[in-house]
Amino acid sequence: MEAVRTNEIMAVAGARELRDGETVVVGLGLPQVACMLARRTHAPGLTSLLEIGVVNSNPIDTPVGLADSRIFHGATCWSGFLDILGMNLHRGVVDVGFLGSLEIDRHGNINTTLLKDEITPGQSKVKYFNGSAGGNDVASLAKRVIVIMRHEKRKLPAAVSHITSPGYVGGKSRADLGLRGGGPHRIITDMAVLGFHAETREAMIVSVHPGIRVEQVRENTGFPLIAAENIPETPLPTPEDLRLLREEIDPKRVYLG
Amino acid sequence: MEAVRTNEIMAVAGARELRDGETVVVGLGLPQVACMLARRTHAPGLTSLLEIGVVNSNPIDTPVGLADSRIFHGATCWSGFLDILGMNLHRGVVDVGFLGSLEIDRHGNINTTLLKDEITPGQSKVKYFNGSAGGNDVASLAKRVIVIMRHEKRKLPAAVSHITSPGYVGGKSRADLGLRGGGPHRIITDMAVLGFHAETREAMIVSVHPGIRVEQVRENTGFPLIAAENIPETPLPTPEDLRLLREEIDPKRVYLG
Amino acid sequence: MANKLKSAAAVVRTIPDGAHIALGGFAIARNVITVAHELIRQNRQELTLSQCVMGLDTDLLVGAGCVNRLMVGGGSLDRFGLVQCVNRARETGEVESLDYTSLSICFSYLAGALGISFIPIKSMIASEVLERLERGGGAEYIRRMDCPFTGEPYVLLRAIQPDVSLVHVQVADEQGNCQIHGPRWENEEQAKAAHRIILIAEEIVPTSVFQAHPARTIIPAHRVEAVIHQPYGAHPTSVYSCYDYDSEHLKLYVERARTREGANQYIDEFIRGTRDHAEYLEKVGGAAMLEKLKADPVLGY
Amino acid sequence: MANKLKSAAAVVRTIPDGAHIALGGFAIARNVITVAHELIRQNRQELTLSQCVMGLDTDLLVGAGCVNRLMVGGGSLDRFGLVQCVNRARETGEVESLDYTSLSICFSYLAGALGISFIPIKSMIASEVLERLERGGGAEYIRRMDCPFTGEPYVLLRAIQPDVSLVHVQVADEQGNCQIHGPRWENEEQAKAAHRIILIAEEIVPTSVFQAHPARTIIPAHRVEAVIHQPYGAHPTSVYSCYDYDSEHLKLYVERARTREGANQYIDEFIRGTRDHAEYLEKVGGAAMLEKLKADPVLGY
Repeated sequence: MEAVRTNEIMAVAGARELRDGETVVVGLGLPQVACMLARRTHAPGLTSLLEIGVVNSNPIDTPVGLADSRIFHGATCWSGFLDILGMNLHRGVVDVGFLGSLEIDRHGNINTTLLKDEITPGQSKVKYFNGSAGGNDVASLAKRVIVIMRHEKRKLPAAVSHITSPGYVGGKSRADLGLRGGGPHRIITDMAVLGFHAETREAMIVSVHPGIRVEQVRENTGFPLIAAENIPETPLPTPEDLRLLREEIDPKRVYLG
Repeated sequence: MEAVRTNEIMAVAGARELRDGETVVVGLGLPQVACMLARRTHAPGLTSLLEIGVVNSNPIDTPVGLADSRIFHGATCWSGFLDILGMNLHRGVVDVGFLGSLEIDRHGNINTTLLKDEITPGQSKVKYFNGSAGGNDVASLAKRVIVIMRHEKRKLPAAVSHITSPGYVGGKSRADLGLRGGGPHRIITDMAVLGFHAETREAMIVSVHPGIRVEQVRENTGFPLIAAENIPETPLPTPEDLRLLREEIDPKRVYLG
Repeated sequence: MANKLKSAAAVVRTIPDGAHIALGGFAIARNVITVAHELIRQNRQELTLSQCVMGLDTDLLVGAGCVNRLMVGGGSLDRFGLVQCVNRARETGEVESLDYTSLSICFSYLAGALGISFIPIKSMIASEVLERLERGGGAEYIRRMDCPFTGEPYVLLRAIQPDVSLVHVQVADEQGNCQIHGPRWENEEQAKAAHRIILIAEEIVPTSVFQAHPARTIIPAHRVEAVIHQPYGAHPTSVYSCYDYDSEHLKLYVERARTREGANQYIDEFIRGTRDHAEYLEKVGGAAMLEKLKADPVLGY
Repeated sequence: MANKLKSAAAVVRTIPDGAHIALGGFAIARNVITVAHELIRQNRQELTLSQCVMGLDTDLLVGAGCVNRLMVGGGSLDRFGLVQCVNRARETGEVESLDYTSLSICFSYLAGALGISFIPIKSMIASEVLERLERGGGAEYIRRMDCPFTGEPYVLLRAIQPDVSLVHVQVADEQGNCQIHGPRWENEEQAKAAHRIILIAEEIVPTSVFQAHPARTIIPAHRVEAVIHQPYGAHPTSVYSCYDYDSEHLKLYVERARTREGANQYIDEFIRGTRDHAEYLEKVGGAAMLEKLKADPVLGY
């Protein structure tokens, strides 16, 4: 069998964060792949929601995005933003929000809006990206938030350029911030799985992927990363995980690379 | 042809209050009959809404009430309260609210909730009826309100036992009351068509039905009824009106008596 | 996903005394008769019931003494008459009745469904509906406020999130996906506002039916706790596309319910005197009656 | 009821400079391309555009200099790229962008559709999304308030009632009844919030189709002002059950739109250089291209 790819480790790590019977709002790409894998393995009773109004879609062709008709296929319900983000997420019945991000910082604040390039000191040029869409809503309201993204120093700064979606802003508790959702729970990268310290609410290493050293993770992170004494290794995908990912879920390797 | 019945005069008077292109929320019974007549005569572009979520229904069997499946027939849209009373009425796009009533008073306040029987002076026994349902919403929010009911002294008191749906409460303007809708416009009874004085906002006679004297109307009204010098007669139904009512709209005479 | 089919008796055993139950019926259409009967058989007490427009289901529950509070917009049995047990209980004060309007109950459910704890409305202003709510038990559900953007006066409604919402639907699958045929009154907002959703379905179909028509799914499975499969479960009220209301039985009920004694007799005979809905259907006329009420497949009634 | 069929050009002549237009598209699906093109051809200026998630339609209108204000939740062309004209205009400040979130825009439309001038929400709190709105042009649309019932902190959103809402639908009749196939994102709330609703329909069917399936009618005729019949009217974006997005053309657009000059060239060539949508469709590939994009009748794409 072909060697395990990093994206496959990430998808499997994401899937393992989801429990059977939970309701998940997913973004497109690896979050969607992870969710589909979970449903085909340990969590057949998982419900996946897409913000535009698609429940439990079951695509047979790989979609290029949330607006791609391929992702409407096999759904059990079509509705809209008001139902998914309002009557589910804002209502408080969404267990997990599963997002991508441009930047995420030590307190789990997410930026998907803009980056600032320091051209000359004190003078910054702003470059805009996608903005929030449902990201802020999901990060504010889901019981726990999982972010999946590349591990690069510039993508994991001490503080994001723009807090599009709040984590534990300023290290404060979610209640103190006036937010209902439980906040960031995991950051799944191509090097490690990060969590958050219960008291300081700072990002910490939960596991490192096979072949990666803790020092490497730290070197590629823009802030000092807490870690316990003995960091476990992220479990490898099982042969069945790989078969499902490669043959059923993303045979064209659109997301798995 | 059979003699014209009072209910037929009422239905036709109601229909003539509706203009082509208007949107009307109708209660069941004579309001519905009047609306159907208007659509088949001078107002083919009238839109009728039922609060439970039925647009432009076109029954072929006479329904016994708003909850009777017969009234769902031939509709162009089925929705619910939120759409009809929220996204139409509260949104401000309903021209006419067409209601029945238990009592209505000189300022057009409507009671559909309860009556008080004075058993011994100072001691009253309360008897409950249907309550508001959509009545208060319609009376508060429609641009003009038309009430259709029997003309009896006890049903047209100086002040209703309970203001379920506000007219010009205390003779005040709708703006002063904090209400958006234009308020009561017509009361169509089996004796006359009443309107409201532009300044005093008191009920006044607009026309009396053929064969009825102004004095009779006054004697059967629980408050002094303003009337101009020359009160016109309510126009009789045309032969075509009668044909439509008797042959197409209510052949079983459920509402026309 | 799990099979959520349960009997009405099993579902009712999970609903405690004092629960706030929202009922999906309207006057004489799609009433949750199966579950109302079972709540009476199991002698549930001190319930709060809420609904935009009360029908037979509420009248039975109040008549049987199961209820101590109503939050409703109105109520009637259409041309068959008034909700007499409810009105009697309001007149004697046995039941506290918070009398809203159709839209204000619907907005309160909408707020509950959206998870916002309040919502503004322009109904009820300048009426005794509002004054009576503010004077009585409605005080905790009502505030007044001017819009901070426009200055316009509003009533603020507190969100309603019932403990349980009961909805009678034409079609469901075992997981709880469901369709409603005909107008939906407040069913969607009411159900999605509730902490627990229980469906009563005329027909159970495979999930593939929902996957073939996903736009018609009103409540998706993940929100639903249990599905009671009960054909003719709304009798004597109507279910569009399935069967008509039973005029004879409604007339019988209205006649009996004129007095407290008559209502008690009706409840003893048809509800407490039957073991379940199957026995009730036998008692009210059995297969011959059901066949007579069956909807014309084209007209739907 | 009146026949409301009109040409895109005739409709756009009734939309004045400075109008607030809500667009029914999402990223690369059901974009109102026909009308966006015509707004550019007729050189409409100083428009406000609003939308939950911007797509190609907004990017074109901003790129053509028609827009001076955006009220949006986000935007992208999915995997094809960013909304580059929009982002450039935000970076230079040519366009004032009020950046909300998907749900807060949707709630603002909902409030507009219900005729309530404000609505509370628990999103945006503790974020720079909220701070930037409050600091800038969003100040008139945002307040903060604690719930009078629960004490919980909320953001209050001002209702959005656009002057015109444009919705691309699969099926309509001449009177304006319409169906949307597939998910409906914010189409219903957005349209019903607007003062004027304009439909662009792939197919015109008799009213009897709506009478046969009244539960599928998303916007009923009486709310609709005009219907533009334009097959392939959303090209190069997709319309579920009708046709797929045109990958080649989207790639061409994204490549051109990298620079202001390239975007201008695109607009001159494909929009200002064509008289109407028919000529545009010829230019981008004509019948052969349309046939290739046509949806599989079972899969819908």
